[in-house]
Amino acid sequence: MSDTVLKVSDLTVEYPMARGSFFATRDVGFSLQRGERFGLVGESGSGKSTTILALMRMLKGGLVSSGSLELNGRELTTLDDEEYRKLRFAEMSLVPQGAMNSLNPVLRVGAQIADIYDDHGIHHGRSEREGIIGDLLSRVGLAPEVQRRYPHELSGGMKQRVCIAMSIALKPSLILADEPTSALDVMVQKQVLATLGRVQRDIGAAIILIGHDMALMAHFVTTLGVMYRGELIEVGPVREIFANPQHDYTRMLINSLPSFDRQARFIKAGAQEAFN
Amino acid sequence: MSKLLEISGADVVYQLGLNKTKTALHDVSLAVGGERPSITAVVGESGSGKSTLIRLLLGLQPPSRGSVRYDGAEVGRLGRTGQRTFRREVQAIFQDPFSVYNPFYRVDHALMTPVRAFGLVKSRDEGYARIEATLERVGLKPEETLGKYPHQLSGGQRQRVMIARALLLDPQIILADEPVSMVDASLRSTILEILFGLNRDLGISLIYVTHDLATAYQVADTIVVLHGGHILEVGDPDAVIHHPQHPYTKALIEAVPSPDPDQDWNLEAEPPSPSAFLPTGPIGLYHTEPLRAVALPLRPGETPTTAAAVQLAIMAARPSFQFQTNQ
Amino acid sequence: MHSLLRNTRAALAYLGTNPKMIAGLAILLLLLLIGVIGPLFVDIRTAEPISVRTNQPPSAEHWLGTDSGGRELLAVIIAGTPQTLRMGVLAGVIGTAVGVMLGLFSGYFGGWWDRIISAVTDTMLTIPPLAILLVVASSVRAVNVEMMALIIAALSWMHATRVIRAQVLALRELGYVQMARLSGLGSFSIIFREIFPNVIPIAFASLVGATSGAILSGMGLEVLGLGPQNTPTLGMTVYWALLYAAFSRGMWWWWGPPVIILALLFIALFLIASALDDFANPRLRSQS
Amino acid sequence: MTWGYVFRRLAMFFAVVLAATTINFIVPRLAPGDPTAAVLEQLLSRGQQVEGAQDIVDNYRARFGLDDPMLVQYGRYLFNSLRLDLGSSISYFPQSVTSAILAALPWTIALLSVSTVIAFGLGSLIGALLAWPGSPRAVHRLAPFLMVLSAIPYYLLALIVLYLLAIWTGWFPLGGAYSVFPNGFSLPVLWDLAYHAFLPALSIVLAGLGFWALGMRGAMINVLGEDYLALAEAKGLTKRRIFFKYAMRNAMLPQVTALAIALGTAASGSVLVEVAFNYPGIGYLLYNALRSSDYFLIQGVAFFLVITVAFAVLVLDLLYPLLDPRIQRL
Repeated sequence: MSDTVLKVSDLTVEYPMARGSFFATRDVGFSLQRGERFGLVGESGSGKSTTILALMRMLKGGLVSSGSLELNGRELTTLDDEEYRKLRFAEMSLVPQGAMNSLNPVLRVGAQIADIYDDHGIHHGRSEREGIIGDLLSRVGLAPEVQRRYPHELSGGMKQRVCIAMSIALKPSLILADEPTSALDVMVQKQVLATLGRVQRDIGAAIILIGHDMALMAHFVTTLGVMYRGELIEVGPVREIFANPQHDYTRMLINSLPSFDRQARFIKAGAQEAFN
Repeated sequence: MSKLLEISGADVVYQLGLNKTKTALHDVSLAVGGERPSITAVVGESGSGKSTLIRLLLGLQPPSRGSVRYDGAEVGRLGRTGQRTFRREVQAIFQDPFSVYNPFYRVDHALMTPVRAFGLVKSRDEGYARIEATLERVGLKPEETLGKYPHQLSGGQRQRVMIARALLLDPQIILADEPVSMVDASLRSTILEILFGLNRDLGISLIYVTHDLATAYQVADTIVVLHGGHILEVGDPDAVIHHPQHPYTKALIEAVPSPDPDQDWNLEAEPPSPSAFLPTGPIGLYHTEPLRAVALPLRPGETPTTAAAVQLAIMAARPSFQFQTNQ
Repeated sequence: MHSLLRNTRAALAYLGTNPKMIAGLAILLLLLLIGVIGPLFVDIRTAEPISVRTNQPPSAEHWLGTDSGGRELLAVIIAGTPQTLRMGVLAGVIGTAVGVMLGLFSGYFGGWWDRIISAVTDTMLTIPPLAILLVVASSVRAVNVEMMALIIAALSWMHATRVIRAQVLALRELGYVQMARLSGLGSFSIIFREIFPNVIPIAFASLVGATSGAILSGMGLEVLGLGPQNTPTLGMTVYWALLYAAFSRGMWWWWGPPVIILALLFIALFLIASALDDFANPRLRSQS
Repeated sequence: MTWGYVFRRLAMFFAVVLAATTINFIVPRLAPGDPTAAVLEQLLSRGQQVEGAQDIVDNYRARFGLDDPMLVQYGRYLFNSLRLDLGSSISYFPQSVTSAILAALPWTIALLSVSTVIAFGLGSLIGALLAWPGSPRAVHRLAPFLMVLSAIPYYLLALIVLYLLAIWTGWFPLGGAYSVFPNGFSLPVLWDLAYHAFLPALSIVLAGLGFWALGMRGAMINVLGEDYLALAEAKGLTKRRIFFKYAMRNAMLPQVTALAIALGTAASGSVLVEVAFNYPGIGYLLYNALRSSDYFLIQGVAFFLVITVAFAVLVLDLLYPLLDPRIQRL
């Protein structure tokens, strides 16, 4: 078995419209090695979320019109829906974007995790199940008792940790993280990202992190892909891209990053000398 | 020279249940405007009390203790004309540049309504003349903007129209509540530059409320760090950002990823939870440097300072410049 | 106002292509035409008792037959359909107007007024309308169509109040309402110029619902014998038919036509309300 | 569920009872003339010696104490109503209003509750399936027909059903609730009761189905757009589990709230259905009361209708927090 976990080639997703098709992605191709951290950046509408949804086969209204998706050596595009369902979270899991609303408000956290086991044919005794879910929650830094809570009793950061715990419940070889921290404050964002990185390394999964914040990518991923209007315009090691961006769009993304650089300050004329 | 909007020693307490209360702001003092028109950045995460502060400053929420004064008079006790003047002269720009437009009307409505309601023009034509001039001032072409529905404009354009709306009223003070957080990255600095220009060229004072330390650092004369309804640190941006003194400020700055991949961000060490930085006992703001104050446990016998005093000291240390007069 | 025109045009364009709207309006138009064109062909004075021979089945002479009281049933239908519609629309319009006002004020101002209005609305909603109508109608003997409409309207404002209030509560938090305050508009200007235009579709859907509910309540009173005794409304016709045992006497022509016309009327109003709902709720729109 | 919540619901219940009593008290006084005039006129119009007529008039006078100040009259009326003393019936004399109503009430409650539960459950299921992308085609074919049928109100539907299934085909009885008044329960008795209740229940179910289906469809479409549904799908859960546990479970919450509101209308509707089927419940009692202008009985029926529905709503409201954990439990 080779070390390649995922190989996406020539992925094109189109949304049929009244007048012609809208292409959400065109000929997107990249691959991931075991345990690799891959980042996809781009602004809204660039096709990065579509790529993830296509991988999960959860496009609503869109269809993969060409290309191939190969996960652990198996071609995904030819699988039937039931096979695909079993593969979700078992081989490829998702950490969603809207952590605030991604948990069912009327079910206890534990029950929502338990459903994953139940529907993937894994059965435990009552106390064994409780222990397993408790362990899972401790791995993301939550108390085991959290399984008896309802989502509205948790903070945003805690909810996102629950989602991360779910994503590693079945030890998949690939985790897809769709802007997992975009709704969080910066301190919580760093906590959640650190947790995500730690559990990903623990189970040895590869990860695709989607986002629009280049700075966040810079510190989390090893390989970076830049998407622009449905196309993957640049892929490479993250440091190389930062040092030597090939595309104007990439350069713009890097240059527009806010920084604490003194040069970036707007200073009222005349005030500068007096203050230095 | 502009009028002074001043909060002193204000608490805001919300009644949640019969005997449950929540204090959204604790003993907050701020001063905006006055002799030296300034930009004050209030930095806070969610739950810091930012939105309560905005409501307080706009006179939409009375303080439970302390006072909010405009041009020397208590805002809650302004007479009819005073109230109107306050409404007109203290304007705001909000985060979401879409929901501030009534989808039922063209953007003209958002510009014409305030001008007419405050009786600033005598006729529609005069109103349009004034609107067109103001749109140009914020870098928009009137012919490409007027007559459109809000959804026909880009996010950046919509936010600029909102700035124009505020400007039309000859404001003394503008409260900008996260004005760039929903604008595409490429347009952020344009918007910030316009806001900065209002201060530099027109002498309008601004309060820039944001969660983003970097843009706060870019535009502000003073940074105020708000957390859990307490002001924890206040000072000159260079000092606060590059030499933070309160542990919360430090943790906040460390949590911001640097745009340089080579600079270590230390993702292995999870930062403590923000609630760990909430004060456990009575606190007061104390000067650590002439132009900076930090929240420390209350020292009996020593009078604490206020954020407003630090703000005014920072502005007083600035050389004065000649402002163009507003229209 | 340009924008009002534009929005109205957009609404009409959407509704004009909605099959439910077309079907509903077509049925309603047909029923209206009965009342408008019918009198040209049939003498509606024969809707009065003892004007024709009793108990005649439909024939070339009496198209819909006659009843036991000697009424020409075709004339009864022609005279009665507009009466039923008039009662429903009158009660619906009054009820909705009151309901929309209360909903706007309650939602916008909040505080004590809101608490009182909401409590009354919620309480009234759970009371069986028939119970109150009964007590009132049985005490106020000899009602006419207008009075019935007024009594029913007093019980048909709650739904509008509730939906409009919920909508206003959501709208009030939106930036543009805040902006309007900062733009120097007073509360009444904000309610009527900024908020009201955005609840028009819901108010319309409410109006249709209230009209339908009013006809329903009216029919309820009529079949219990509390309706206008001297007006040949559709509900009263059904009442007379049942009172004189038309069912067991096999006189289907007596009760059949009013029942069918009432059923069509309710279906038409349902289709229209449902189309308006689709328009007011974009999520439903994209589904259908 | 806080004590405040319980208190508010209880207060609402008593507010409804108070309102119903007050209307019963005030409205007859708004009509021209002395309130006893109606009774006397009624007795006279019968043109015959009604047994105990004098008793009735005395009873009326005593109950209202018409010479006392209004406030005293009101207080007495309120007190009497609350201990369910609603006077004596004219048409069923010497039976009291309360005992006449209590004899009829079980029929109505049984008919109404069973058919409302069926309409609610079945309608909600149909509505949920209508919004669900993977539901069978038959549902989408059948549903519009059912919706249109439901637009026809209870009473008209009852007449149509009665004509088609009882008069025309003769499959079901023309009316009534039993062939012989049941003395105890046995299988044939229950069968007879069900046989008679079928058509009235069918009318109520058919008329209510569309309302619940429409409400559920709307709620379901909202739920289907929620993030937690997307995550449920991503987790690899089976369609069945997603449908019942994640979608329908949540979409039911607004339906239960709507049930509380719709009960009043449903009760009114079923009263009329009883009239159509001569079903010996409250509706039928009311019809007789109206035909004999038995004002005490009319008011009593109205009062009981209001109380019963208000009580059902109170129970629903108090049970609701069990369904929605976001409302805190005691």
